[in-house]
Amino acid sequence: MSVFTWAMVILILAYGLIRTVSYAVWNWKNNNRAGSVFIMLVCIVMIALPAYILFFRT
Amino acid sequence: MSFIIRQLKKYLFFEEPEKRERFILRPGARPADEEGSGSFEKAKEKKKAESEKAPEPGDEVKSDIDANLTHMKDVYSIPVNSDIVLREFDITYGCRTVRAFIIFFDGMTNTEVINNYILKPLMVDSVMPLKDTAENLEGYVMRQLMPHCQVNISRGYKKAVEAVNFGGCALFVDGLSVCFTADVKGWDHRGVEKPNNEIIIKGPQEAFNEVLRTNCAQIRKRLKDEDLIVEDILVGRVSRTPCSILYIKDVANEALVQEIRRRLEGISVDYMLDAGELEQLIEDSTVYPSPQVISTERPDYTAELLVSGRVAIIVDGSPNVLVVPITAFDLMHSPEDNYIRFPYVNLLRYIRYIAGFLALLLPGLYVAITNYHHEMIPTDLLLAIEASREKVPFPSLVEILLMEISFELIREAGLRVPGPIGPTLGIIGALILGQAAVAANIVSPVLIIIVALTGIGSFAIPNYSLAYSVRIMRFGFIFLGALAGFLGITVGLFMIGSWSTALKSFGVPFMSPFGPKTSGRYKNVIFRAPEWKMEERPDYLNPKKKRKQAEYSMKWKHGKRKGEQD
Amino acid sequence: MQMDKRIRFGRWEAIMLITNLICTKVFLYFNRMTAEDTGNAGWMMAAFTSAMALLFYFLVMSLYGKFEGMDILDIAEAGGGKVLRTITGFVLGGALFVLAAITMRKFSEDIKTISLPTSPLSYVMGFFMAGVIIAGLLGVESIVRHNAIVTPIATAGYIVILLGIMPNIDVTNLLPILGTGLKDILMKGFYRTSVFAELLVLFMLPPFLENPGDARKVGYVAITASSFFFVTGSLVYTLVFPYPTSMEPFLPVFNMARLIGLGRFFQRIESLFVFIWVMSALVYLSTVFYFGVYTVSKAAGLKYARPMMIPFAIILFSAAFLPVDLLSVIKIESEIINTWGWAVTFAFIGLVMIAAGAGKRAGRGTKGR
Amino acid sequence: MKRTVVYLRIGCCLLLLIMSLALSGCYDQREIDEMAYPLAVGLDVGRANILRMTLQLAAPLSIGGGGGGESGGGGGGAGGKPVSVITVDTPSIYSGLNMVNNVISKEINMSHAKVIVISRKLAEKGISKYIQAMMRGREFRPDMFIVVTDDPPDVYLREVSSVLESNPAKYYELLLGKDYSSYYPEARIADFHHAIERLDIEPTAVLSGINPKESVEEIDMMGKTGEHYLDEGRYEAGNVPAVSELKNVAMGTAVFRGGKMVGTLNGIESVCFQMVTGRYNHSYWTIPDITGSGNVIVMNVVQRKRPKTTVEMKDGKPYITVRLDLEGDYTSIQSTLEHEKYPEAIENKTIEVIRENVTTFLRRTAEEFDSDICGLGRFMKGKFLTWDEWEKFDWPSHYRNSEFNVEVKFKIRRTGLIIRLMMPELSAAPRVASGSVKGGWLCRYSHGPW
Repeated sequence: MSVFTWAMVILILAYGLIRTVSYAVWNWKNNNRAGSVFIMLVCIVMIALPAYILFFRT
Repeated sequence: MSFIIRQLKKYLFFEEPEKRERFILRPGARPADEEGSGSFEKAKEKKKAESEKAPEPGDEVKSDIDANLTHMKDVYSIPVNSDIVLREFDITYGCRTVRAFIIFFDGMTNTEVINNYILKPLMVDSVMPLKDTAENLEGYVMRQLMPHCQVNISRGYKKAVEAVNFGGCALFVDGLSVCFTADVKGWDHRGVEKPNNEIIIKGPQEAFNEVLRTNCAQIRKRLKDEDLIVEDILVGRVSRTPCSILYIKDVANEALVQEIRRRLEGISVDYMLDAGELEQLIEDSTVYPSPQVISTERPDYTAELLVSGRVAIIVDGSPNVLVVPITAFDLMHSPEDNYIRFPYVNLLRYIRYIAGFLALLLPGLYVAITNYHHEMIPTDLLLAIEASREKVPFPSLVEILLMEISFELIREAGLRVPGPIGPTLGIIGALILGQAAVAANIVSPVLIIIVALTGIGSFAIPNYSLAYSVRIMRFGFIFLGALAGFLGITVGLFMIGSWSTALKSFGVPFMSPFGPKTSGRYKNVIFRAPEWKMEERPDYLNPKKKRKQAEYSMKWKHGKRKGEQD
Repeated sequence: MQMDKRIRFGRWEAIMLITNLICTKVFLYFNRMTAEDTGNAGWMMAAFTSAMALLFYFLVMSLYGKFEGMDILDIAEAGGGKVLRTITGFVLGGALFVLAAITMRKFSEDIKTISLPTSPLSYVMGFFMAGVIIAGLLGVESIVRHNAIVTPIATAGYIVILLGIMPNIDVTNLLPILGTGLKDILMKGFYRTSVFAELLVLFMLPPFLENPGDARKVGYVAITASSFFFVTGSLVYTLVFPYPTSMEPFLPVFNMARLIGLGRFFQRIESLFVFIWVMSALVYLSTVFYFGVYTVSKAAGLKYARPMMIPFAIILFSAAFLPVDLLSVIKIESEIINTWGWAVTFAFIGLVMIAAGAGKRAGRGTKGR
Repeated sequence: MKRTVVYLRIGCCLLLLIMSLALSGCYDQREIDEMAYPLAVGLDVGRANILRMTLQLAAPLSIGGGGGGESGGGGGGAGGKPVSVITVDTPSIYSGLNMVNNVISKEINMSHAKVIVISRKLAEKGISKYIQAMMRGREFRPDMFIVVTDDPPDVYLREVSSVLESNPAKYYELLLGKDYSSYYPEARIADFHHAIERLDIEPTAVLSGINPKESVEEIDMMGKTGEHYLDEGRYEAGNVPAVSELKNVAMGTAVFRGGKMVGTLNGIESVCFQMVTGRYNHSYWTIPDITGSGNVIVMNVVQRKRPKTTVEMKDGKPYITVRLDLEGDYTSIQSTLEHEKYPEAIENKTIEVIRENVTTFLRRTAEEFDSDICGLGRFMKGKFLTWDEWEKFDWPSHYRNSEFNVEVKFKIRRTGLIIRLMMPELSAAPRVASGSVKGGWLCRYSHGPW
């Protein structure tokens, strides 16, 4: 993959991550603890899955 | 810098979307906030209250004429302002003489009228003995001394200034804390002419002009109906441009009228000069390429749309009238569709849709097919294209962009060149440039055909703004076609389709009546049913009256003849 | 949930939505699958499967009566409280997600095979993803209306293929009449009820319907319409491709379209059908994806589903890459999704409804109110 | 306001996506003029390698009419040859394409190949693996024609130089896809592929070849057997008595069993073959005169309905009944005898001729080729309920024992432009004495009584 593609991947992932985490924070503030935790889990999967595909799969 | 950070924050971090009431036109809906009484009654009361409202403190007309004089001089920067006329004179009232002055703009008013019907009675006739020596000067001036049909009394300066600004004349009389405004508009304007841009062959040949009331009258003389309401709203904080909302009281959905009223009242700009500006200020999505408002210069078409339950907005000073709400398919209709017979209309509509398709997709499809789907081209044509492209140095994407851009160039330049040179330039541009480009092996001949077809297609689209949007989207499809062939074009279509289906024009889904489905899809959308079959108004407009024809509109075909009965 | 509360759509839109969801697989693999299962009696299997689906749907719907106008999550909550609601939501959302990921992978592989052979898969999938994200962000209204527009067009295109292929049919291809045997038709036909797995979107629809009572009717009409596509699809396919070779084509309908040749000019038009396929695929993907995210977010008690679109889209994109090659995708598709899909769509939802009914009778219903 | 922000966000995403896609490159994007389009593929047994592949590439400048360049030189382009032929020895088709790309500058795209020409030698060795490879490839069209030649395909493809069409592709499509001659079948690669795998039908291909005759003398040397006419359908491609600029002739059918060629049918047998399969359109049949003079009656025979075929198993032998339903028009009656008056006699004669031909043809497929090219097994399938039973029955092993019964229905419908004498009582024409063989019909035309 070219540098540009890498940059795109990282950019998209970072954007998704920041936005989603901020949504989780918003939920936490609005007394939806369970929902917030769920969103954090989604965030972890969101980072882990591409990472697995890109780096760890043979 | 802080702005950038704020914007960045908006994009990066989630914030709760603000609660906005989205307007959705529902069947038989009354505005949500006014249960019980209709919005029309409400508007009536509001207007009444407004006209009787006392002026704001500080704005009242003083009873001292000198104070008024200084105020008006102040407002109009007299004597710097040169076209304002302030004429002082005396009124003889009974046995006393009262000072007075009138103020008006030269050039905007009809001086004949001022001389004969305002100044003359006040200065000359007032001397005559009175039949009725009422003490009430105000009533005397109003009722006897101003033989002019449109005189209003206002108690505040603001209204007087507004009137003077809009071609009126204000009369201040000493001792009266009111001023009289007379409508003596008399500026030069264009008469009612033939439509310039929406040309049809059969049907009325009158167009709107720039005068608000003439335009209203043009519609009113077609719809002889006392239920046709013309509601005035001033838009623009400074310009106070008069706009009229036109609708038929017992047809148009009240919620719709209310929404338009709300949007017009909710505009906060200084100057609003033309319908084109207003269109951009009230439409639902500004980014979406195609227009969500019909802007027409034909009174007959406006009347037709009003009858179907839509609402028109006339802006003073603009020869175009906005009609809302519309759907995507209305943009492909031409005013002429109502005047020619049903088989021809269907042929024309069919051709128009083909034209739209060509204008939108043809270059994109050409790029897609020649770059990705070679197997689709018949072998003979394929070899011909290959032969013609053999000496062309550019990839077909560059080739087509080159031609498209030069086509747009010719179009735009042809518009700018004065009068008779325009068409000549077009022909020169098209023929010479195309011919020479082919001869010089810059483009292939097949491509000239493609671009020409596309151009013709875009001119066959009846709505001028839609043609623009198609031209913009065409470039997108060219790129998508070059990116991934049919896949790219389909994804592009899907995105535009998603956007269109999400869009609403004044509460009416833009893609109705197909998505969402409503009735009457085969009556006047893509095809047109015969005139006698147009029994119902469009369902998606949710009008108050569904039917606009009797079930048997051609009564003569059914009942018996008179002679037979007798 | 957010402003969706005000969003309503009619019966026609719902029918088109469900029909497109179920029938997209006709374009993909359904015909080949029936040929693999029952030889040249695929059309019988399709008919049997549709009948079974109708029966199952009838059974599930007979439990639904008490909960008219509620979606399955609310039903679960009424019966089994928050826990059941969350479990149901995650099971359904997960199922929809698997469907979306596999179909996405499959469609991208198809497009790669038929028109973009040297492009990397991610490039092709990027286009699908772009459409899905935009439709997801624009919301359910746009998706549903788009369905109502695209499905009739896709149907018309499909019928054009069927008519265009008419000169190539050979009636004797239907013989021997029972294909690989009655047992196959019945047994495999039962498992293949899973092709109606997308019906579970229907159980999320009732709150959106203008008339909540329509949900039942929507299901029946959609199943019947789909069975028409399934039966005609596999019938015509069998008539054109004789049995042993009918198992070969990777894309049955595409291969059929390739054979269309009416005169010297009207041939080689299969690329045109890429339009129809990609269009209905995009609509399918965006619908399944949207409802997957919607279900999961609703189950997790989130107020807005829209901010979850981008993270879930990224997950979907990566999940579609999880199968290593095309063969494993096909394997997952035929051995898991199309064999056990019925368990989620009919059995699981039936169980939830039974539980909810029992819970309601036990008195929870009044408390919930 | 907020709405616009949403749209802007979408717009940004879109822009980024499109930019990323654009920058990552358009992988499959190929300009038309970067491609070379073979119109025909020839396959032969290789000498240096397994397969000898010949590609007949279209030369667009001479077919498509040279580049619209008055200024560019070259111009017109009518002079050049429309095709260019390349032959390589290669292990397989696709590796062959790779090798060809070493020779020519443009990338090969097979999507416009119209015909695949296979040498008889290769066909006899078996071609199912090549057919299968082509069916798997995306670029090869399933409606390519399949042709077998006696001559090596490289020679054959070099000889193809159509005179009537500038474009060889059109020539192939019109020649091989036509429906006005029945002396060779329409053989498409998709059907061929299906037939290889099916139990109830065997594949066939068009038989074609180079007709090397340069002058009429060479026809003279073919010799003739006395005064009697020879049926025009008895020839096979390559030995047709014709001289023309076009050297390649299509006539006859190549018969396969499985993927291997087992024999050939000549023109008249091909006609019978198509009659039995129901794909027969029309052709002229030459029927000997009923009086036995050397004259002939030429009949334009048309298939009225698809044939009805039944298969019965008796004592382990398939009894196959084929009912042909034909009709025809008189095209010429050479004899001065007023044969029009006896349509029944002529009909019976025609039936006899057709029946004999068809029966001989069917016997030949069963006994000589042991190959059910007519797909008669399809009518046996219905007797079984499931596929397993049908497979166990093993139709191909039974076919060679088949007994054939051909029933022909034939009716003369029309008489061409001359209708006189159809009804004896209405005609007052003087009888012309029989026996004047020479110019008999001529005098009817020129010195007729009307």
